[in-house]
Amino acid sequence: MSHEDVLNPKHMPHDPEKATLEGKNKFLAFWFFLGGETVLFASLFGTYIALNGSTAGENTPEHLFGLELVFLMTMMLLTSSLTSVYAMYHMKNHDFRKMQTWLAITVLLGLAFLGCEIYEFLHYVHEYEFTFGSSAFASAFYTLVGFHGGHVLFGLSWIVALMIRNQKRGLNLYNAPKFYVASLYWHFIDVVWVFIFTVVYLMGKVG
Amino acid sequence: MRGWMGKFRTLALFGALTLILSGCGVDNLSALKPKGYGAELLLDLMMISIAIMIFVFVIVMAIYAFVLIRYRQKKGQEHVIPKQTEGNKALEVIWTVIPIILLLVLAVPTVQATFDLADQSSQEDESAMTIEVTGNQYWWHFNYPKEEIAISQEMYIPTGERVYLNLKSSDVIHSFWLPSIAGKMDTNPGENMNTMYLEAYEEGVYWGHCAELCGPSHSLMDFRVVAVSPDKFEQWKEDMQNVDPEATPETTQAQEGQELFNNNCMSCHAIGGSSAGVGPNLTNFGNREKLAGIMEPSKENLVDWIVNPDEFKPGNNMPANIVGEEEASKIADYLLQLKHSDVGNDIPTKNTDK
Amino acid sequence: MSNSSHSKPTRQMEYEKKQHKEEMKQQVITFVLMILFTFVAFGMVIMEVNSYFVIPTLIILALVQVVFQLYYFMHMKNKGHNMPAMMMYGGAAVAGLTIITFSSIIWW
Amino acid sequence: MSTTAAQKGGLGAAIWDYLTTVDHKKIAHLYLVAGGLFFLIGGLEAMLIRIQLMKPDNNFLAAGLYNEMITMHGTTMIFLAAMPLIFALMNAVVPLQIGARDVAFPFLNSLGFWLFLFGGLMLNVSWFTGGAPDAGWTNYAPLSTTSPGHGVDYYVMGLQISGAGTLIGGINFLVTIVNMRAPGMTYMRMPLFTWSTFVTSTLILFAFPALTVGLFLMMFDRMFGAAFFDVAKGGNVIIWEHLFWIFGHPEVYILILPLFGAFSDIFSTFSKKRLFGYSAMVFATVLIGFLGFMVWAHHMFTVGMGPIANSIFAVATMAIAVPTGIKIFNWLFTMWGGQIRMTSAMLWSVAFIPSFTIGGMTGVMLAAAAADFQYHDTYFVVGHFHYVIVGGVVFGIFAALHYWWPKMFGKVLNEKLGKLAFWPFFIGFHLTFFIQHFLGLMGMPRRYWVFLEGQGLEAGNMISTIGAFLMAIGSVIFLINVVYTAVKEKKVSGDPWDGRTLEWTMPSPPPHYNFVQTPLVRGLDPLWVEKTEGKEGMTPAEPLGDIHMPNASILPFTMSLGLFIAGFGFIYQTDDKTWLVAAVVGMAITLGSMLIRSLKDDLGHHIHKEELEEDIKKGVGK
Ligand code: HEA
Ligand code: HEA
Ligand code: HEC
Ligand code: CUA
Ligand SMILES: [Cu+2]
Repeated sequence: MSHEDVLNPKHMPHDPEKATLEGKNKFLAFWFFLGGETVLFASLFGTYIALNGSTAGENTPEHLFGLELVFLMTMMLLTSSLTSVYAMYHMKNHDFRKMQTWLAITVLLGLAFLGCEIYEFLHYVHEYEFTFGSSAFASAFYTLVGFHGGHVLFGLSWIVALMIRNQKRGLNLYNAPKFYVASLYWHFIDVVWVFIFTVVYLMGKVG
Repeated sequence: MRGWMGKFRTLALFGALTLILSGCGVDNLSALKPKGYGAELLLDLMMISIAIMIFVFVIVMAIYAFVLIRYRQKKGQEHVIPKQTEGNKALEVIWTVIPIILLLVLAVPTVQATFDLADQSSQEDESAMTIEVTGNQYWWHFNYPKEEIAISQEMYIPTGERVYLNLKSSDVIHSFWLPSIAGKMDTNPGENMNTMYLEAYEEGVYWGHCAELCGPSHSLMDFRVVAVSPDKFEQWKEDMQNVDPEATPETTQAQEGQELFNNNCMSCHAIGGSSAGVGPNLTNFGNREKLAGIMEPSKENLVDWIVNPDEFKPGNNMPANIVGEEEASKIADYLLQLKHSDVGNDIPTKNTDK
Repeated sequence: MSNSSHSKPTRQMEYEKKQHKEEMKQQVITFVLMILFTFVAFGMVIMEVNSYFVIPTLIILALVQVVFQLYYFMHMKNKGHNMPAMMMYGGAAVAGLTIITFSSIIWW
Repeated sequence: MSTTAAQKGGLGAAIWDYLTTVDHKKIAHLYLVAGGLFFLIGGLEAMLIRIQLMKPDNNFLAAGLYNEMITMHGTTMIFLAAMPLIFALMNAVVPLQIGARDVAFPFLNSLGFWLFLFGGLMLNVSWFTGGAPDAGWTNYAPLSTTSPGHGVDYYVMGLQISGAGTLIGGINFLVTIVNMRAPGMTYMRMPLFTWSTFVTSTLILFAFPALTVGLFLMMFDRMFGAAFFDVAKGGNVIIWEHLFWIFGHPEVYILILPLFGAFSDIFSTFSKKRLFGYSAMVFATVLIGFLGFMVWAHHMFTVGMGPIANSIFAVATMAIAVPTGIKIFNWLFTMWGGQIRMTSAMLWSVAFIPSFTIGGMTGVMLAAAAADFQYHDTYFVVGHFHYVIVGGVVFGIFAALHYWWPKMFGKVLNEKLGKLAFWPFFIGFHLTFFIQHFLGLMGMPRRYWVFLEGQGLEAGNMISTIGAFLMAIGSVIFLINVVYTAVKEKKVSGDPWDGRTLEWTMPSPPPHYNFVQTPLVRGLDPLWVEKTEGKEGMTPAEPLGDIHMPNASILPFTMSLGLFIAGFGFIYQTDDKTWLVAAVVGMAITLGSMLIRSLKDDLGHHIHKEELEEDIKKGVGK
């Protein structure tokens, strides 16, 4: 396939993200990467679970966590997952504008989520003096949730960069895989969050 | 369990193996010369596994040698093209199944021995003795909680009895290894306490090592376990419980030394009592087999140690130059006459297994 | 690389669009279910249901949500996802092993 | 085009060419040179260790320095020597074996290399900045978290950076093997080396993240005040051990599996027979990889996990002997009935069988959990793993280098010198490490700076040291051979060994686009299939046409350089916060490079048919 075909396809194929060999490679590589990420987060979760009770007489999960904000955050992230599905839906229908719009909504939800998380951390630090080094539990908590937050931040920057870069030229076979893969990443972040709110917050509250 | 292992040992191969291997190493240190229950059990297990391994190795080598001799390309065969065999189901099944069987043969005693050594069923018994072992950079502390005895570097146990050890560490991970009596077990910092037991068959002074990298002087963190008959052990207990830390030594040198010691060293060290300090408890120091676990307990060495311990054990936690050479000499006189119990001094290996 | 789509009839396009729509409908249903599960999960914790019951239920709810995400949102149910599925299962197996050991037998 | 530019522009251009190359064959050269250098450094460290242990109470190295020496020896050998050398082989061979023009992600391939190199440099810089890491290659907490100075910080940052490179490399090979195979190259026709690369890459993918997390926790504890391993604050030091070994055990199979693959190819080629039990071999490889994830706690039998966990892990560990045994026997029966040619490559491979079998068997002995109470942390373990690593991995690397050297450089390594290097190394190897098993059982723990007099350990250690010197002699002769071959030997054809697989269908070294036309694969050992039908080369699967090639780029280098700089910032900010500037600048370089990469379209370039026809006239593609 020539460059011209890739950048200005005469017709978009059914699965633009997998129409080129590069696209197929990216698609597969990204899934593999997610397989590795699974182990990464599992190690963090394992550490967290192991250190769950190790509060060294400091703040315990029951004492710290409030569920209202977490619930809100969960809703935002879940919804952003749906909006990014919409974006991909429009990509498959080759409707670039709508795709961008839905991505923009996704980004906004992600930003709101991140804002809440930062607020939450600051709250713990200021109200409870619950800092990174307070106890092994504190370290594990901030590391696990913070790693997820870092992923959110990275995902957002990535999507925004893609949106801006391709604003003018629209969808083509070169960037379709990039968009697709970024959305996979976003879903994966959501998957991790499902476990975080279950294991960290809900189970932390149950004790 | 010992029954069928005993039968195993009657096998000629076993006998031969044990003979060859027990030629290796020094008495009371080598894992190949067991003097206690654990070590013996483990040697039996090793023998089973070595026998299996030799069996496998012989087969592999037989095929190997045959193939290499028989199928080397000979002159003039450069263009011969051998038959391209794909495989052979029957053979492949054989070399899958036989190893599985061999491994099962090994797995059963392995699991048995693993559980056997972790057996703590009698630890709570009235008569059972538990010793708290603490690993420190780079010395060992032994605390007898029920008996209220504290001693460092040299542990006393009665022969023929199971003595339980509760192991932990005050700093980094160490590992308590007593090859000729039992295996080893790590000492972990924090709440992770480990348990093992010792059961020595005969009297002796057994050599132990720290087996987990714990800093520059890891290799100098040796200890001794003195096993004595139960009667003598009772005697030792009594001696140790009646230590008078304030007892006045005979010579004036030593008396001055005592004074100096009390002023300079007692913040870390103790004599008598039942608590662990920052440094080793020096009760019965004069009867120690080794100084700091590794050196000849001569006066010269002791003085040098007191002045500059780092020279002997790099990175250890005793400060240098607390006292000068002269004072150290007096302290040394004091310490060397601290003979609170001569139990065990009649054991032939004591002070001869350099 | 061949590209059959170059001369794709519009009928085909229509058909695909319809398919996409169908799929999108499934996605929305999935989403609603996920929201529902989340409500249930939070509800149980807030109402302080017995923890022997809650914890396994929470975990099951989380797992189902993850399956939804993977299979519907991330299209693992579609064809051409054999390798991804293999890798995710591989990752999940290692992950599960890690977590199980960290939280059970190996810990004191 | 990069190669032609290099030929014109002299040294500067050649260096620039290598800095920017994305060609898998050149990246293989880079890995080979870097890995080789680190092997020499690691070997030198081993020699110093052995000199220190030559006699009792020796004071050749100071106590602290000795610990740095073993730590750096282990870390260097595993992460910076063995792994890159394996990556060198995989890069040089795998795309050729599956009929691909390059790997799936040439850019990432180059990134992987530079990350590894900068990570490795970082680690070794520590020698000059006040002390190398000294807590053993396993870096157990809290010895590591409380280790004074910055040594352990270097360990953390260096491995983190090079680990990222390895992970990238792993994913790259996975995708390459899944997506880039030539027509007809089904999974069950892939050469064993490719298969084992595939399995190894999977292991990398699932094992390295655990190390990544472990290193992060260690980094947070040491540099940012976290309390994961601080028992006073409720931390638990055993977490590190688990994370390390969840990674560490698969890691040892990451090391050995590719060489199992190489041995399979070599035995088959030099016996002139197809591999005996091909599908069983594939199955065994996968099974070893799979089981490799369930046994990590066999390194922790003495930690105090209790008899149940110990028994489970003991039995699981023993199970690995079965697939490994299948391999050993299949190799023996590959040779059975064949026409064995004892080339240097074959010599190393043949020597591998008994050596590795001994190592594997002592492994099974170690797996007997209770008995490990005696073996653990003694020289018995040192004996075990050098038997598998040197007798398996190092022998394998030597064998594979002799085998593929002509493919990589166009010349066959001198056979006489090859054998001359082999014998001292082989004899020295057994002298060094066999006796160590006994030393361990006689009461010598590992990582002992000195052993004392009167413990019966003098003779054994002396023998061991002598053996190590023989190994050094062998290594030096190999180096001489490399130079000698480069200077004196003649170019050879594309197929010097009467090979069976695709890499032997093209000239040595291959043109940078590899295959003029993608070959059509018609069976296992595709070249052999064609040969038995009397054909010269492969039937092409496509008409002659333009070839799409990736563009060279300096960005992988700058990204890695940025992380290297940032690493120092992170390490030294604990002393002085102004060092954070370095962290920021470094991260800016890295992220900036990433941004450029994502904003700038890189669609590669085409090699035109005319150029190819030109090349064919010159003899390419036969
Ligand atoms: C290439 C690297 C490599 C390989 C392949 C292996 C292979 C094996 N290893 Fe090893 N191992 C290491 C590298 C490796 N190891 C390292 C580096 C360490 C130390 C780390 C450290 O602490 O620093 C270590 C430590 C180590 C330990 C921990 C010891 C301790 O610290 O106390 C154990 C315990 O179970 C073990 C077991 C095994 C087993 C069972 C195998 C098996 O895979 C072997 C299987 C092979 C065979 C068995 C031979 C062929 C088989 C047959 C001929 C069939 C018939 C055989 C039988 C029926 C027995 N290894
Ligand atoms: C790939 C892995 C690998 C390899 C190949 C080796 C190779 C060797 N190893 Fe090592 N080793 C480890 C991995 C490896 N090792 C690990 C993981 C540890 C554990 C560390 C720890 O406890 O944390 C260890 C520990 C270890 C110890 C135990 C230290 C201790 O516990 O106190 C010893 C002791 O004998 C040793 C010796 C050797 C020797 C003699 C070689 C020889 O085979 C080396 C042969 C190579 C050479 C001799 C190089 C030849 C070249 C020159 C000498 C010329 C130099 C010139 C220039 C630099 C220009 N190694
Ligand atoms: C800050 C604490 C500290 C002080 C003060 C101190 N020591 Fe020590 N001492 C130690 C430690 C720790 C060790 C163990 C060293 C080792 O083996 O690693 C030790 C070991 C010893 C030993 C060897 C013990 C043995 O079991 O064999 C002797 C003897 C000794 N000290 C004597 C002295 C004398 C005499 C003084 C005073 C002049 C003194 N110490 C002051 C901490 C201290
Ligand atoms: Cu204590 Cu080594
Ligand atoms: Cu292992």
